[in-house]
Amino acid sequence: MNPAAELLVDDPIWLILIKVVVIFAIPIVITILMIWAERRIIGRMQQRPGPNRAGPFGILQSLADALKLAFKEDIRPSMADKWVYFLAPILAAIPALLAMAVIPLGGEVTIFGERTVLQVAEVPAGVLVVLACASIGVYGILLAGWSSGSPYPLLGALRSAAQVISYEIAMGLAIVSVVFYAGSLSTSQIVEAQMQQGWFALLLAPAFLIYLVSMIGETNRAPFDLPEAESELVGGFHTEYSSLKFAMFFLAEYVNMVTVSALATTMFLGGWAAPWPLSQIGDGVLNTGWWPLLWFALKLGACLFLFIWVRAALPRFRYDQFMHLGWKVLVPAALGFFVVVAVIRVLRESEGVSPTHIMIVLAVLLVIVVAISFLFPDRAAPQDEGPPVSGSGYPLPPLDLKVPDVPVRRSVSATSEQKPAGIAGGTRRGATRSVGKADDSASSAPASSPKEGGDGTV
Amino acid sequence: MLTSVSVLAQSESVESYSIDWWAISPLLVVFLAAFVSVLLEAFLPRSRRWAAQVGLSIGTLLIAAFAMILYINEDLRVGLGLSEEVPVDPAFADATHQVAPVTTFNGALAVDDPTLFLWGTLLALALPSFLMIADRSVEPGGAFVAQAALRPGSTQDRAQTTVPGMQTEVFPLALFALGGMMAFLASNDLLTMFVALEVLSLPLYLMCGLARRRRLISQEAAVKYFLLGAFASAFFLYGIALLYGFAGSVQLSAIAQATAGTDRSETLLFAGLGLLVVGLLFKASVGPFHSWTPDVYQGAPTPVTAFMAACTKVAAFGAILRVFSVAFEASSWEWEGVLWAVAIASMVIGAVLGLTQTDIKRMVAYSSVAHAGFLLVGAIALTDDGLAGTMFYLLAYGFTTVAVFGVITLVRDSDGEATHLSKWAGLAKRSPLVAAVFSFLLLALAGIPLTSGFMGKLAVFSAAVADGMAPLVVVALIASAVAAFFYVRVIVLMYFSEPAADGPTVSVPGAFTTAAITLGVVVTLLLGVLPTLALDWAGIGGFIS
Amino acid sequence: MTPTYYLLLSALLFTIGAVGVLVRRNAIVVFMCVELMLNAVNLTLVTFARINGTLDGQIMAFFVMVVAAAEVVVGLAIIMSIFKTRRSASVDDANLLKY
Amino acid sequence: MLESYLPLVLLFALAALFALFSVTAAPYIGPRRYNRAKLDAYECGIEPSPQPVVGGGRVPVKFYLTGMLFILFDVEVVFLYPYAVAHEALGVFGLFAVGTFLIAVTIAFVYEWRLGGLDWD
Amino acid sequence: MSGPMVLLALLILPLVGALVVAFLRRNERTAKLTALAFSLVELVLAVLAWTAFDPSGPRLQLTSSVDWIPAFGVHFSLGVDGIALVMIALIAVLVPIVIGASWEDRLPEGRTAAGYFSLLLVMQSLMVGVFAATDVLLFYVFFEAVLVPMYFIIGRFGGPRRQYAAVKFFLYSLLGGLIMLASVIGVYVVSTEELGQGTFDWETLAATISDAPLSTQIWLFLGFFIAFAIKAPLVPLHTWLPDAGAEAPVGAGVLLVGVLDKIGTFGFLRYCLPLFPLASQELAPLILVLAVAGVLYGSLLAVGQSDMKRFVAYTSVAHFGFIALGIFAFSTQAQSGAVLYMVNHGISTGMLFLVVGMVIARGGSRLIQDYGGLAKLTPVLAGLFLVAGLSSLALPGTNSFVSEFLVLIGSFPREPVFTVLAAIGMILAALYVLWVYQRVMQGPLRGDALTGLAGGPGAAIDPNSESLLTKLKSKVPDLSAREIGVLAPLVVLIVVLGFYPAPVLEVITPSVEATMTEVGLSDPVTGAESTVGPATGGPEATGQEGD
Repeated sequence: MNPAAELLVDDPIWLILIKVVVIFAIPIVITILMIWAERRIIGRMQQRPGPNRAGPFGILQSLADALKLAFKEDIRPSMADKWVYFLAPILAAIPALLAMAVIPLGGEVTIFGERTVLQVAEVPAGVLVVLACASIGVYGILLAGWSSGSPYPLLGALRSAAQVISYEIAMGLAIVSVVFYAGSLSTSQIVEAQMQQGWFALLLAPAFLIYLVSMIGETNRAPFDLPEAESELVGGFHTEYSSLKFAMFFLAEYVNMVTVSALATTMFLGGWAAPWPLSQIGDGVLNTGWWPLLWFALKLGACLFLFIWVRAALPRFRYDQFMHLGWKVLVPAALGFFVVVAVIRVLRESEGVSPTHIMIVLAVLLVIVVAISFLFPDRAAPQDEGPPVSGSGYPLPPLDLKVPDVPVRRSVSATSEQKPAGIAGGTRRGATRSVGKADDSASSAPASSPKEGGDGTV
Repeated sequence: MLTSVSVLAQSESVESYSIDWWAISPLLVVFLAAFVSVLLEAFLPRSRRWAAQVGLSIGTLLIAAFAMILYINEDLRVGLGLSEEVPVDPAFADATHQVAPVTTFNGALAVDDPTLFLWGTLLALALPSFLMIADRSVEPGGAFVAQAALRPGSTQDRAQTTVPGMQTEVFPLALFALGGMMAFLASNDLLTMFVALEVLSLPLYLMCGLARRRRLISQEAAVKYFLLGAFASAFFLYGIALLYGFAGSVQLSAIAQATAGTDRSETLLFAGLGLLVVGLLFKASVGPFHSWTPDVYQGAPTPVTAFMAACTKVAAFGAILRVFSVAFEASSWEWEGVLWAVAIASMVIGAVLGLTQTDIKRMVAYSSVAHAGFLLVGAIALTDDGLAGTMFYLLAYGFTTVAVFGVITLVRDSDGEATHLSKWAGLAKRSPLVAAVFSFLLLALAGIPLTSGFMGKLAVFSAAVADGMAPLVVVALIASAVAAFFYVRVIVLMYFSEPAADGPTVSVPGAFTTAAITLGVVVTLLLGVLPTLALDWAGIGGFIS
Repeated sequence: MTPTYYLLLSALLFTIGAVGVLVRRNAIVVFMCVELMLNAVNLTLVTFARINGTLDGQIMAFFVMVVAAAEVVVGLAIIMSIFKTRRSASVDDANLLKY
Repeated sequence: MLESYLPLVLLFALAALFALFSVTAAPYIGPRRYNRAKLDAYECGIEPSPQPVVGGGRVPVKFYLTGMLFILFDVEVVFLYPYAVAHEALGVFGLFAVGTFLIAVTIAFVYEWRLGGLDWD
Repeated sequence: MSGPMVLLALLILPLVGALVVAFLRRNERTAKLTALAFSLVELVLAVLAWTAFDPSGPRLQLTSSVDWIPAFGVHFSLGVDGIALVMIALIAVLVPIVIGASWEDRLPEGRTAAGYFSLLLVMQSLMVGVFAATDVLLFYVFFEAVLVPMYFIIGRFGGPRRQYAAVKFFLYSLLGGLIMLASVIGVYVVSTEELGQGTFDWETLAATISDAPLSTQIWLFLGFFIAFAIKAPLVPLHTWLPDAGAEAPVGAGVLLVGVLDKIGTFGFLRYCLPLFPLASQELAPLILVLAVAGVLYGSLLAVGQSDMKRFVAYTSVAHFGFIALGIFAFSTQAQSGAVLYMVNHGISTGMLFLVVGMVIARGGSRLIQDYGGLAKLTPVLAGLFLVAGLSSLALPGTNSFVSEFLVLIGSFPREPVFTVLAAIGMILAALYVLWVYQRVMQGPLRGDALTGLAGGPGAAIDPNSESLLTKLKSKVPDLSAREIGVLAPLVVLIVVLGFYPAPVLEVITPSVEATMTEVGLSDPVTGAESTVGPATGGPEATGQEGD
């Protein structure tokens, strides 16, 4: 039982309640800020002001959007499955909000004369709690798509589910090596370990990189935002959702971003501990009291900024490229890295005992196997003999869609023909995302129902 | 979980594991080969897989057998310079044991004389089965589908009945199943037994669905087998859980000690035992738990059926024998009665329902249910003779049944094997040899003297009578008389009745199937005339606890 | 809260699963019932581990999870293959094999 | 031991209340001007495809495949965590065991890869 | 040639012959000749064995034994006592005759005589094994194995309803055999308990089991008894015999009735009595009831039969009644009579079967009413028919008379009632034999079979018209040289044994007395010599037979 846990168990109930409420509020607030920040930053990056009307710097913009969203028409398609359709958003939101509880926001402090740590719950398997919440969230997505009774949401749901779980593997494997070094699954212990051994981001750089990538994939963010790939799938799994139900998904998505960022902070960036030069000041005075909250906030902010930055910088992946990245690069890399870490570490601990060579052979063997698998072309064995196998038998949308280049002379009319679809696509993107993904134009569009999205013009 | 695992780490002296590599070398060889063959699947071009896989599988069996011989015969091992001289354990220096029985992997696996015998049996039985699986002469391209992914009935599917290729994944699957069987009957604690059970079952589920002809039936068999099998293994598992609650451990020996003591909850013991046994009996397709057997035997590709019928029975009964005689001997008088009933039920069901069958594979399936009953008779006689008899019976029955299915693959008409009995009318005219072989095998199943079947029955029943189960034996004998009727019926069909106009043709088997059938027949005859060798080996020693 | 309740609960779950297997007709549902049974067993194992103060039960739960996973994979594959051919996963429709 | 989960329970309750409230509230605070077009499944304006997706809808096999892969690898990870935590105690033998385990998994992975199980056509 | 070798040779030779013949299926004639040759060599061997056997010697002679299955204490041990010897001799005599008799059988289409004869030879070897085995399990093995060739013979070469008959025969015998297996195992287990190390050796068992408690003995006894009662058809377990006998080809029928069924009665003498003396005395009355019932029932049904082959089958049911009576009357005379009866019945009924077969071969029908006045056409056949018939009704001067007389004399003192009842059977025998003879051979020419051959409708024929006779004479030839040659030895035996049975008796009696001593009973009539002179090999044989 580690010190944090000891402190936490004798928390009085009122303190626990306060903490709970706070930790519940934090992600939501961050979300609201995040949306605004995102739109501003991207706006800047795209040479445009971004929202700047509501409040100073338009800081109230997303609040306004949220309120507006609450008063939109709530629609349940006739083909939808009543209860599941109703349940899905809840199922998506709850775990997202739950995950933050195990993240240590700071060290030991005194609140109203009560010694405690800035952490809501210290459980032995904290990391697993976060991962568990992440995977439970998938149910929300999947059920939402399934229950909508409409092809696009279903396909979108499948995609996002597939992508979440695929990247969860890589994420898990990346975390394993952290756990291996920290020797514990409890978040606070991991922070402690980093205070001794230094940031795992540096110590386990590959794992950190893998985590960052999979973190973005896990939260369905650009460049991995395929489930909501407007041009292919309209709005993805929540196409049919509107009003507060939609808001729930939206919230869940952003809260998840916050959560994974917080996890990244905790596991790789030293958690609430002060960064290196500062940590030396006054033999770690900056690691005491309420200071850690600041460091934590900064690191979290950095991670969130990364999200925005990446989104602005990178184009969206194609689905096959995306899966390829997840399964054929991240997973093997994470696995191999873990093996290397394990072998080296154990070798170091057990001073060159006899079975050493066994392990070396073993590791080499593994590496070889992986290497071989890389050497070979990534295509399936050629189907030379035997009848041709058709694919899954399901009409997948063509993934390498080439827009036929229109003849020069009739180009005007051609574009005019294509325009409505384009507009429909574009504005419909605005419609569901009117709470403000990139384009401001849509933010004013009535974001009520998908059907209206079509005629919600600029 | 964190705490638990670390505590585990400190509590058990993990470093003190000593693994007797020689003892488990056959097992390792098989599993290793299974992995290798998966890699072959991955890296070889389709055209070269078949040859490589066949070579690997057969080679594996031989190597594993050789490894076992090396383990048994220490002098040879030393002679080959593979291991240094080890002092013989005086306790087992006498001639009765070939090698000192050991438990390894921290008591997870027990390699004792029954284990060795049954391992030998499994390897020996796997050889003809693999040969049949590999055969491509009887059915062009082998009995297995070229592309399991294709939807039955689709044009591509209809096209693929003619293409030469086959789904070579069968070989790794078969190897895994074999390894699972070997681990199953060697496992000395229930957890290992459970894992081994799944390792042997899952590949079989898949193999059932890979038939080239009649794919719907085949897939259906796979589904049924899978659902029922999973159901049964759930029971098995719950039984383990309860026994764990009863004894506080899943080591068979620990359970035995617990049963010896009286201070514990009988309810847990018997509930657990019951559920456990249900799972085991299901795998052995005994008595009322046989419901999957006929469907699966009929639907699965015949080579796979042969493999299942022979090897799965060996594994399952090996486990049953071990569990009963190691863990529950102390409480035997409490459950023996129930098993009497089960055995009787099994024999009666098998014999009576067998009479009504019109499909030869179903018929053999029911006969296997009846035989399971006979085996159970020997298994509940917890004596050395019972053990030896049952193991001998397993060996004899295995070879006979493999050969039977081998012959069944030969009799074909336009759409695959002609398994309907009416098609077999007057087969003796078409090909006297096949008919003669088949009737010999049937007589062996019926237990006519000078066949292995008779010797097996004799061994099992004499043990049973000696253990005071005379009434059961009488029932068994009557059951086998009834069962004899449907064997005789087939002989009558083949010999005495006129062939149908559009009867099946008897395709000339290639080297593999021929070898398999010949092996089966020869062993059946040999064990019938000179059973001594096998009997002595089977009788060497009992389980270690 | 004595562990007995956990045992009762798991027994209940197991029974539900067993009954489900026997009465439900959809292969997938049957299959899920089996999974339910396995997980009920997990609960039992962990409870007994707590009662006996040994860890084997928890370790066993791990193994059961693995096995369950493997079973899911194999089972889904098989059920899908038959579902692909005959549009329904009902066990009753699987009636080519009769006595 | 268990009481350290108490805050989690509380938080769960709070979150549940919040979500439940907003989802139930949504229909009542918003306007309700339904028409058939709104209640149809949205398919970019074309008529909804006749076969209902709910229930009998068929999905590409690839997704099943991914799901199965996920299960397998998740289990693998589940095994790695305890080892990672306890590796000091388990020492060389532990490494050896885990190595064997990983090799097995890797072989399966390679097989999957080579047979195109990871390719999205 | 040393004794044991002779037995082994007797066992192996026919198998070799069978193989050779089977491979000769290409050309019939050589196949047949080879088969005949082998059977004759067998006969020679049998004679050798006979000469090698010393009646005053120990009970089991020509013994040889090798370990077979040490795990169960099973030995491959051969040996004969007098009873077994005469049975083997009987086989050796009958087989060549049968082969000769079925030389020109009309087999079902697609079947070759080579197959038929090789199966016959296999059966011969197995039957020798049955009689020569002195290890209970070995005996059982032969006992069961002999079913297989007979099953195939009936099923492949038999009459119209052969399938039914074959299956019925096989299942009856198999069921009996399996019940017996239970007892065999039981015996083994009992011996294990008594001696510590279980054995199947007959002599050891005879010494061991006979002191087992009565209840045990009864159970084990029943196991054996049922099997034997099925084999030697005792009422009510006889129903398979008429079918099998009727459907089997003539030659096989002869072996079936003449030898195969004797295995049952032989089993009574060799196994039931010595192994379970108490039980057999306990149950003797019951068995006697069955025996006498068999005599009367068999005779009555024989009277009523319209099918000649079934008729023969039923007569032998009656005869087996006599044999059983003799065996379970527990007196030396009766049992020697019974054994002798086994031989004689083999000869006379065998001959009857052959003759009937020849009649059928001519008329093409098995029904009695299809014939009539055959004597006019085929006097020789008629004569031989008469000889066979008289012998089987035990006319004084024929072989059967001696045996039947011995049985009745021997069993009267102990079982007067049953004996008298059985004696009624003799009268019935006279009735059925002569009546059949009269119907078939005597009187005017009639019957569809003949008139059918003549071509005209049955009624329209004037019985005494010379034209018909001449027409039929060409169609229905009298016995050919081959047939006469086949029947001659049997006639000789009938007459010789009728007047001078001593050589056989002196071989038999010691064994029988040994059996009696094992049962632990003494003859009610003191002095075996009162009836039959030559039977005085006894006392010293008994003296040596200390068990």
